[in-house]
Amino acid sequence: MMELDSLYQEVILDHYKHPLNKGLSEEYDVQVHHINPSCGDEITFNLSTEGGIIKSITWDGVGCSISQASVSIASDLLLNKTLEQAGSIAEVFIELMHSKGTKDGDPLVLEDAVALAGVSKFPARIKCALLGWMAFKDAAVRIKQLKEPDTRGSN
Amino acid sequence: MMELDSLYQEVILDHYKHPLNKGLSEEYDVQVHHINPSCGDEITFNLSTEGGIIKSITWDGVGCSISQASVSIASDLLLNKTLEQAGSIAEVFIELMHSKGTKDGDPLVLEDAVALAGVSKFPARIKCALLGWMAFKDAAVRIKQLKEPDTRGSN
Amino acid sequence: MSLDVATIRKDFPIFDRTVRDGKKLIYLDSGATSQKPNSVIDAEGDFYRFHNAAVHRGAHQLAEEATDAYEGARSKVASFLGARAEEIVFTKGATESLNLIAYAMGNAASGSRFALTSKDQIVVTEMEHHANLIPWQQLAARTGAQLTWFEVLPDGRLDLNSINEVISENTKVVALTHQSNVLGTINPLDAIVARAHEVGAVVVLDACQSVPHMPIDVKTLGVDFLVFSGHKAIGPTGVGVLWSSVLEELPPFLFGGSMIENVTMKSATWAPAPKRFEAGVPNMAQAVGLGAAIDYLSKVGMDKIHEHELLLTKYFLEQLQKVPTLKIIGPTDLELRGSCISFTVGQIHPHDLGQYLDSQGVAVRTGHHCAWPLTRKLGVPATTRASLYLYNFEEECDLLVEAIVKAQKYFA
Amino acid sequence: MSLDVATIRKDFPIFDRTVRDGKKLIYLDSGATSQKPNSVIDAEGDFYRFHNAAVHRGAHQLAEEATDAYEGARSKVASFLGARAEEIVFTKGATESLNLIAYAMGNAASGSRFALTSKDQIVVTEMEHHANLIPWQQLAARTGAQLTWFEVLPDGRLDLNSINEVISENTKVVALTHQSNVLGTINPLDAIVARAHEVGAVVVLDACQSVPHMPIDVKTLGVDFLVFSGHKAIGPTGVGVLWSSVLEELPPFLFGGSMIENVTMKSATWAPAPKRFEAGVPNMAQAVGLGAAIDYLSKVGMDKIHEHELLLTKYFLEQLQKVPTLKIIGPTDLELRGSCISFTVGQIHPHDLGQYLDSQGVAVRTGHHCAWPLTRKLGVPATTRASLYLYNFEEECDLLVEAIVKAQKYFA
Ligand SMILES: Cc1ncc(COP(=O)(O)O)c(C=O)c1O
Ligand SMILES: Cc1ncc(COP(=O)(O)O)c(C=O)c1O
Repeated sequence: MMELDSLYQEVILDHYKHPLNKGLSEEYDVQVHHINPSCGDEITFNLSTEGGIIKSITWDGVGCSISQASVSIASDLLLNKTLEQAGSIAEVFIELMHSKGTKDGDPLVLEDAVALAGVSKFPARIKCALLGWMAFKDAAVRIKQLKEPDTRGSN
Repeated sequence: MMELDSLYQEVILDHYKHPLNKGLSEEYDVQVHHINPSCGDEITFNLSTEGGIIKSITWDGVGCSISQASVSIASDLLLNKTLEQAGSIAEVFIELMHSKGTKDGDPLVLEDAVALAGVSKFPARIKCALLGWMAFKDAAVRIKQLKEPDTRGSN
Repeated sequence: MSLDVATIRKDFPIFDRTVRDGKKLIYLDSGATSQKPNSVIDAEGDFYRFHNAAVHRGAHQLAEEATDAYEGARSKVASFLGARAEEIVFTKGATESLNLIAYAMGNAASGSRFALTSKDQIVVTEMEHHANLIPWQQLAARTGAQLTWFEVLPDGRLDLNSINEVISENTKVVALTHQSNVLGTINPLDAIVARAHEVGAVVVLDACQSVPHMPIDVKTLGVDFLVFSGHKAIGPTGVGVLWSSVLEELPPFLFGGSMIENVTMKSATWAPAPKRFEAGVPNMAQAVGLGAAIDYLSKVGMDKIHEHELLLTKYFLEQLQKVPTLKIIGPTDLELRGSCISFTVGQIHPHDLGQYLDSQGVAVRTGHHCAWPLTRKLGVPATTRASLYLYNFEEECDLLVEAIVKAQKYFA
Repeated sequence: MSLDVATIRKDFPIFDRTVRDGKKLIYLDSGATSQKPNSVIDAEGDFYRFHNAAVHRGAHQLAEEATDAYEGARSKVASFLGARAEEIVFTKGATESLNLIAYAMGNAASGSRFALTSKDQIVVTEMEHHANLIPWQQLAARTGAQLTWFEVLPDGRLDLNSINEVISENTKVVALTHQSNVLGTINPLDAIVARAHEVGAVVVLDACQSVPHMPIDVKTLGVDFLVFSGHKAIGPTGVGVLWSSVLEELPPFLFGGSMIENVTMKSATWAPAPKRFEAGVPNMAQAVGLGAAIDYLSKVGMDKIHEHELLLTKYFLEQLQKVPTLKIIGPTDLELRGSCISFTVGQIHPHDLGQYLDSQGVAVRTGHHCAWPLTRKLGVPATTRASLYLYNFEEECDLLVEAIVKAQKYFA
């Protein structure tokens, strides 16, 4: 059971049973909808920012414990971060997921999300853990387009 | 060499070196052109009949000794036969070619063509031996269409 | 049971291995791909070791032997299906077979019975595998034809009530699965084939989940096309079959060597079937391996395999239904079904359940099983599927049930 | 020579057998298909024996292992070609790879760089294998585009004099072979790639006869698509490769499971490359076998193999040209060519010559070699071809020459 317990850590099952920020807010800056084509899991993800800082993340969806816990963790972890900070946390998390069990993850950066480190040993589940984070990345790009219309020049 | 000699019998090499009826007649009832797609061999085949009897076969083409000898033999064997007789001789020959070396062929029916019996042991060469005979079958169908316009009724 | 499963399992080397820290392998995923007996593995290997050469091409002994082996495999497939050798095309799998049919129809000259226009209809069903749905969607999009379908009833059967409207005078193709790879439902063909032929349509049967599991005679079925994959029938990967009685009328799909009659720089003409549909150096070793698979299945006996699977399915259905909150997705009447058994267990997500079962050595498949429109329609975006074959036995069901009960505790 | 051929041959079990009443096998037909080392045969077998499951689908250990093996093979192919794994698609062979490109272009939405109209041109050459000619003829016929070609000079080289007219502003695709499978000619790519890219066309390289025989780096070649077959590169039958740097822009070809993003009854969207191009349960064991083939070739060293073949080709050309009435069809300058050596011998028809050689244990290929327009153009409807590989050696040339001389007497 060792292997399985490293996948389903207590923290994960907790988030799964009591997900944070689940239930879509009525107001949001952008909403995205993501699907996991291999299992059919779906997520809707609302994101709002103020002055570049994430002020609200809410979501809803169906999926396995890993995907549900992962988005729950993300929705909590990324709150009140700037979009840049959140983006780099997401990159760190994505890297951890592709580490094939060779990394533990930095708890100072990833907090509860380090509990998902075990997922990287189960290739079929990496997409589950990434579903919410990919939704976040997508939403972040869109919110930037929305709120920071190209200021770099006139091309 | 046993095997090879059973393929290249003296009769065959003779026909190959001194083919009968090679060179196209200027007059003919039908002319057909056949190709062997696997090796690129080609044959043009002229056929004429009178009152249902084969009066002239001439041909030209490029090909291996088997295909050249086989059409040479056919052009001689089928001459002065009725189309029906020639057709059934062709069927006997085709059957011999598909006999995988189990039959010798009836010399009373096939005459020189029995020398080709060995070809049936070499699957890649069966098409060579059949090239001229297929051209004959095709020409026979066309000559019937030409000379015996459907007399069976008005359908 | 009438099959000597213990003896059969000795022929399948994978059952000698263990999974997840020494656990016995309980393989319940034959619907995705089947395991292979030694005779199949050796047939492929021996082809390379002793007879390897390009078929139909060389004038040397190896080429002759390779051709004999390859064409011998074609004859085996033909007699296995009650067909003639010229009616058998080797493809790389059922997916290619189905795409071949759809693309070849798209290549048909206007006026041909296969040429589709915006007036025509293509009929599928709601329970099709993506491989028997998307090629038809695409053909419809390319030709302007309309795609319609038979719906699936809540109990997992096709709704044939309006068969005469679904298959109309404009229908040119009816494509459907023989056994659903999700529900296990075996579709009643007689009425569908009769109606299709009445309106002049051809019937394409996806037999991926039936050919490996029951005796099949194409003449009795009455369909016009039938496809299956070698790898689901204890054969190698990389080989599939297309059978059809109307190949001669069908234009080619893949273009290249060996499928031609004559070629110039500007155009080409085609060889007769089945060569017309086998461009290039074929998957020779795999076809030969499939021949060995068919020898094996025939020796065991398709009727015995079918009987064995039905008894086993009965047992699985009975035992599974005793598990609280477990729900069978698909018909529970044995008359209507085969051995693909889908279910849900309370609120446990199939991915989690599958993962837990894996930790116990039990291999199942979870998800939409490449039949997403079906699982959506049934309101179960994902299910867990146990699919059985000749090497499975009753005790494996008990272990599955035991593992499910443990999973319920784990995720409680 | 720098290769230890005797040791290499020990790895290829087919050389243990004899042909035609105990004669040693002289295999000079690797251009049609190559022989396989034990490591390749075993890799395929071991996949079935130990790791067989459907990749990308199951949530169990076997499925994970199968996926690792399959994706591992993809990485091996990628690094062999100097490419990235996402740029590699497994097909059933080069013929499918080429048809994939042509059909996918046919599926491109209008406005895409791949969509062809009657204003556009497709350029091929007169020395193409049917597999790199007919798919383009057909695409031209479907789209109304014009098919034009580079001619072949009597010495077997491409006539590039009017390159700027042949490849025009309207050219969208230039498809050509790297090494001719008849003449042995290696085509100069730089000028063609430069001109093609100047006009915005993509270059499709048929590398069937080069990837197995010389080091290849796709970045150095500068082409946009490259294809080859596993079975000509000591790999299994039933597997081929499509490499492309522009896969992301290309629509799919075969439709079915695993290549989708989302599916409803009415329509579907696609997964990113390479998955988008691999519908269905793939040819897993064959891809894994190809991975083992690449390991073997890499261990021997592609530069060494190339050097060995050049030395061998030199010897064959020298010895063959000493035979009275024997004529080499193709360039005799080693700088311009590889190890496919075609020839004619006086008036002896290649079929007869091949048959005689076979009786001596020498396996060659005869005919138009699936490049009929080329042999017609050169006025030799058929040739005899000896094609060499890493396991051939000089004495085999001597035996070939001896057998040819005997054949001359036999048919005199
Ligand atoms: C130059 C060339 N292109 C394409 C092909 C087709 O390859 P395959 O038959 O393996 O698909 C071949 C071999 O037959 C070839 O030599
Ligand atoms: C019913 C059905 N149709 C089609 C397919 C596709 O078969 P393959 O992936 O072998 O091409 C499958 C299996 O995945 C199936 O179960």
